[in-house]
Amino acid sequence: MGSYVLKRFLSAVPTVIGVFVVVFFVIRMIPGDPAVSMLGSGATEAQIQVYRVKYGLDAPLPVQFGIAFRNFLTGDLGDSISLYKPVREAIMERLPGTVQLAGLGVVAGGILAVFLGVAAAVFRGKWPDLLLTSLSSLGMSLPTFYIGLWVLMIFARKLGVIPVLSNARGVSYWQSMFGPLLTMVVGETSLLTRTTRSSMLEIFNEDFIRTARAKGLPEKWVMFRHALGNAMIPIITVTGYNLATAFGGAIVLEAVFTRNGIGSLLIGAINARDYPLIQGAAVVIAMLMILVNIMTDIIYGFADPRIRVSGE
Amino acid sequence: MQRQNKKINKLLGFLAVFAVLGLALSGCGGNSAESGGNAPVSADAAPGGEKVLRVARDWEDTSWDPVTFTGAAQLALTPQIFETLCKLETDGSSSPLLAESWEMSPDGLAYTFHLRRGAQFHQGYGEMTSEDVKFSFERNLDPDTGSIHAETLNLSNVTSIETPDPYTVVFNLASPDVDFITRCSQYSSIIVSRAAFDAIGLEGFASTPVGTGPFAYDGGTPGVKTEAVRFADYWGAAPKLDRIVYTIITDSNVIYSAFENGELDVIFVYYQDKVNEYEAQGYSINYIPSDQLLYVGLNAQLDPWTDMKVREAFFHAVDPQYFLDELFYGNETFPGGYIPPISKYALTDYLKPGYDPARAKALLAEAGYPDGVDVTLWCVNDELSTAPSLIVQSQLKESGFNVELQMVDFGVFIDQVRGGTAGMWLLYNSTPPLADDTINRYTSDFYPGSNWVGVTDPVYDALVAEGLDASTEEEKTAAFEEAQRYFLDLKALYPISTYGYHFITQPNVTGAKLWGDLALHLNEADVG
Amino acid sequence: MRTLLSNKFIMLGGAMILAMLLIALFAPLLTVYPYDGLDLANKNQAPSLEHMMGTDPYGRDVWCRVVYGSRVSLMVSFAAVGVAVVCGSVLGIVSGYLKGGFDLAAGRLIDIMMAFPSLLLSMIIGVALGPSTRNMCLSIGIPLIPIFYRVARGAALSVGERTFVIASESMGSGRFRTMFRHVLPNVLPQIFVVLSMGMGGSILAEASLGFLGLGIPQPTPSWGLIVNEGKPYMFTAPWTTGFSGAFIALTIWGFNLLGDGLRDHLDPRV
Amino acid sequence: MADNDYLIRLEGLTKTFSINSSRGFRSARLTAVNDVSFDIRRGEVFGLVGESGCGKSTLYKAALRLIEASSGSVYYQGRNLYEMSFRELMKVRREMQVVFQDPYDSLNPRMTLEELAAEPLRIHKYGGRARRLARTEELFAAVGLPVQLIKGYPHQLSGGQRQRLCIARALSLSPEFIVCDEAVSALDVSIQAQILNLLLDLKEQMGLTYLFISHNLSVVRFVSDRIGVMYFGRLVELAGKDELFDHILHPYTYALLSAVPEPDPGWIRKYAVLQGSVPSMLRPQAGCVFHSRCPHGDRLCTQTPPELRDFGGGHYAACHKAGELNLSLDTGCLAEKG
Repeated sequence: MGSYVLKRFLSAVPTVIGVFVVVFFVIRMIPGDPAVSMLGSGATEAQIQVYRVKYGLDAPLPVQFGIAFRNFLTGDLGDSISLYKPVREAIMERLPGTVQLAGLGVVAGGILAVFLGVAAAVFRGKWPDLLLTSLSSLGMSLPTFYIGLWVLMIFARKLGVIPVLSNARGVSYWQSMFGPLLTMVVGETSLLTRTTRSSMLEIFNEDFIRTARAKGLPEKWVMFRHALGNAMIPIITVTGYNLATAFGGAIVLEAVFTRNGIGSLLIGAINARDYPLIQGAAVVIAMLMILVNIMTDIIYGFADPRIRVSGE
Repeated sequence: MQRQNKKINKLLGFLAVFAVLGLALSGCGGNSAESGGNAPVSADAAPGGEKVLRVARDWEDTSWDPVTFTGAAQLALTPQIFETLCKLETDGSSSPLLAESWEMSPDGLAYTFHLRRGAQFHQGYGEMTSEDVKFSFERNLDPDTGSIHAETLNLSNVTSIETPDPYTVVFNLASPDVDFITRCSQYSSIIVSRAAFDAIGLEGFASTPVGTGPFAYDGGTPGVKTEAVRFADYWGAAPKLDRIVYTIITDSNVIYSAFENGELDVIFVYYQDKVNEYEAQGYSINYIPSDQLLYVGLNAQLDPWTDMKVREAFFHAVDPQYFLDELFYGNETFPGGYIPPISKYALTDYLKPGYDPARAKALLAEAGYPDGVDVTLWCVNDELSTAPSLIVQSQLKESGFNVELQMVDFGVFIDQVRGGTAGMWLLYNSTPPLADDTINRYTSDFYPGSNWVGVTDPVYDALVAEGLDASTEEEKTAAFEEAQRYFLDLKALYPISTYGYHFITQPNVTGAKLWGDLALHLNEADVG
Repeated sequence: MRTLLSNKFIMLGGAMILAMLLIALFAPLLTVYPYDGLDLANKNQAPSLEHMMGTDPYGRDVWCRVVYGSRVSLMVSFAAVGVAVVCGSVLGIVSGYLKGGFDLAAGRLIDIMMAFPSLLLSMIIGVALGPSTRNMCLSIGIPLIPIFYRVARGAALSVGERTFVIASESMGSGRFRTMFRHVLPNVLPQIFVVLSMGMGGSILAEASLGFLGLGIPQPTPSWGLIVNEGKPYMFTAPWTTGFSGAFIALTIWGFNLLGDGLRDHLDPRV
Repeated sequence: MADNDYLIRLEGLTKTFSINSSRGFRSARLTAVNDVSFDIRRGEVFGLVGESGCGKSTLYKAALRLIEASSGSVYYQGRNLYEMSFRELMKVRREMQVVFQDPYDSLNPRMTLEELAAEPLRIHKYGGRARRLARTEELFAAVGLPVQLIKGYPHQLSGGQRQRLCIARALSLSPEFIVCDEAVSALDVSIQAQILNLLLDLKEQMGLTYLFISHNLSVVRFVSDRIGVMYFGRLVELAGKDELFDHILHPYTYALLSAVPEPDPGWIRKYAVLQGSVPSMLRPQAGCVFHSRCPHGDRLCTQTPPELRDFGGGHYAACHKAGELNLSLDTGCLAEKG
């Protein structure tokens, strides 16, 4: 098992390097010069030149790439142009916000979805199933920002339960998390309910369920110990991959709920053409996504010996 | 049956591990997020009735080093922390601030400042002396500070800065500079502490401001939130507020709902209808005559604008009155010149709106475009520029200009205009209180970097040079006005309207004052 | 039982999509006011008899904007998914069939694409290429490629083992001819199922990019843009964002339902 | 046997696969075909038998160069396939066709029967549409398929009819050499006989040469002129059909042939059940591959691998003790019923 994990991490190294190289060149295709973006439309030619020299932007592209790549390999992500501080520090400040939002959202959504999924599977074909299935596919269709805006409107403006500014003073941690969490849970639950339902249905046709019932076990026991136990594997896998895509959703959520996670950091960096910060943030997000995928594969491997042996 | 249970326990165990992992991630995130700025302090007014003013803005300079400040209008917290030698009044005159008094030598080549005694720097960096003033000006010349103010301060004209005693500074100039005092009251001439620089260096200056102002920096995350607390040993009248909290919110929509929810005290509003709405609801409205102008520029080097007739036709195709009535509800005026009225030397009544679509069509026909001409209008894709560009598009259509809109990201827009490839563009142009730079930028040697209109006219260059070298204010004013008249006759830039915005405060907020540098100073502000 | 349920989804989803297509097609007939232009005098008016869905911040009728917006949004989404399907399937089939070096290289490229959240990749590509309707197809399409790549590769791997493919090779058919004549036709049904999911994702991406202000530029009306225009007045004039958001959600819902129905129908296991 | 009247000659053909196990990074090597050499004469039916998994299929794929052999060469009408360029190989492939085992899986479900039959013609650009159609109808007749089915789809045919279509497809370019890989194993017995007779008739009419691969000994006995026996990737015995059944030289062949059920109820057959374990492919043993299961094995067998020696009359065997053992089927294991 150990070597399987090692192999997965080693195979992730070229991907991360690939991400760095791709981001480095693609963002330099973006028209607009970081110096000008920072100095505004009134900047004179001389001012811009001073700025470019200071951040090594005037060096030919391959030279810039050589320097950036060597630093990257030694773990130094360089200094942010717009935030005047090391990129690593800027990212580490904002990372917990996004990770905790994505983590909590997916886990809470997952737990809720397991129950809804089981209910939909049990009442297959009857009205609860139709209702839950349609609602969940509606939940998947609503754009994240749309749900977010309405949550903000209802809970912050009309009910005043939570503050509009989640990072204002005197706002408790849970108050600031309520809005984005609720929005995320709506999305995540819809995704997972359908997975739970289909994997439960699949399990129902298995023989060992019929034998369990034949032995006269109480229905509840059959449902939770046998059916759900085996249905957990696909559920865990989808939960893992949802965690990876949840980072994408966080970008939009942070714009709606003024949460200062890595998503809003990245949007600001793109507008300011802050090359080092964009590279740093993109690479960190990529590493997070890969880490989550590997963790999910490992848990998937543990949970289902068949997969581990064949070492797909 | 036994084996079955073991398997399921293992699986449920994994789910538990996964859940705990998720929570742990968020848990550990939880406490660091707490320290990261949204500290769960209890009720808003801290214990002991501390007076807190909560200001919000949609953008800020993210470095505190004065050498990087680019414009007066955007300053919000900086004016409370930093100070300059002189204070620029709204009528354009300068009054004493860090300098108690000053005098100019008869030949105008030497200015002597007598500094205030006992002005302390924040964070215990001691009293401000002439050494600090000399350092603050000369550091702009040092290349690795990356300062962009050498030009605006006209430092090339300063031959030397002497400090005969700790409280006297003498500036020797190569040639007389009529506006030297005004330059010393601008954000580009902020006085910083030499001792602080020796201690924390450039990086330190970027992350922690050390000034002499009424409020001192008290931590925060750039681009997110910053706080300033009352400076106990401020030299001047002690401020009434205990603390200012200054938050960056990019989504204007969120700023409004937070303000209406009572979570913010002072906000800046750019939309006139929103201002009217707040006025109706009894909030106090304060107009800031901004140093910005809404204008449409034409690149005289690109077709079809090379032809004077076409440019003239354009001038007859735009109706500024529609903008003033429908977009700005009468709060703005037609500038009549390309320098904002509040700037010194601005020529404000030369250009007259001549909206006459028929005349425009006739001119186009004469210029060889009987059935209209296709042109492209470049503008920035922010909420501010959308409405005006649509108006320009629809108005020009009636005069035979079929306008294709190119609404692009700010970086792309700047690339186009600086590269000299944009034929026509719409922008809010900002001009510092001293109009020298703006007038100077349209001279030939600034083409195409800053001189986007492509005017390379020796007559205009000569007039501008004459103004810059003038030794008396009257000469400078005369030369600059002549230059502006000449430039406007070239019809390469159509100023549509002045552009100001408002800062709106909760009814219980008083004493927020606006100085000549168009920045909001909270020395006397109070939360009633 | 299963087919009835899945047919119901197919019918429901299909009906919604058909409605959207018809609206887009007969836009000129359904609209009274011009979708562009400017009428600041009556901006942000509540829905009334005159303006069924009220007016937007520039005084234009929201219903007309949304109807014309459906044209651009659907076209961009179809084009984006088109790009993704072609690239993803071709790469997937060649990887799955040829295996070896190509499979490794393509796999690595896809890994890199999947290392970005799709919205982030859309943002970076969108801003790099510059805002135009054509570039939007690429910036929304490229992040969808991995979805089709994985399905196509998986299918090509299994079809590649089938005897009639080996037979075709033994007859002297070149590898690319075999892929085109034998592997592709048998991979299409599985790609078709994922197609509707891709469409949903593409419309969602267009709307989200619009919301962040990085979507299709101002003059061309698209759903994402209308949402962005209505955003500043979200709480005082919610109908602009409300109705455009509803259209977006309905269309995505349609595609999701269609996708569910198809998967249940085609996939005997469930 | 004159040197050059063979149609196809295999010399030292070997094929090893590397399998990277999930355990770690060591990749194990599996030798599916180990140094096999034999000729197939023109117009002959060469039978190849062996347990499933002994490398029969891998051998024919390597022989036709559908997969690249690890070493050894294949001479087809005197020219080595492994020295040909890709283009030349494609041309030669016209003359070598394959009929596969599973009729349901060897026809692309999405192509009409006409397209399926005519595909080789299209690949090698054999004349226009009309000539192709004529040729297809001719083939349908040759294999006994009703011509009206031409527009139909594979799922409309029975197993036997599909196999007939496969044969038609194989014949479309009038090849010289056809490999039948378990061609009848998937069909029920009555249909098997029809297909076998069809194959033999076609051989006579068109002067074809077959490589007939199967694990079913009675079918191979019925069709073949000469039979080769494979075990564990090696050719252990090769002889004429009757010669092989009458004078068995290799113990494995004896065990294999003794397993053929005796049709005559009057006799009871004692089956030579093999003891010992099948060696693992991953760790090949020294010496004879069969020694672990061979009742007559001795020290010599465990050390040196036996060569394929000629015992006269075209009878070859790879066993140190070949000839010395009494392996006749009649005495060894047949006893009259009590």
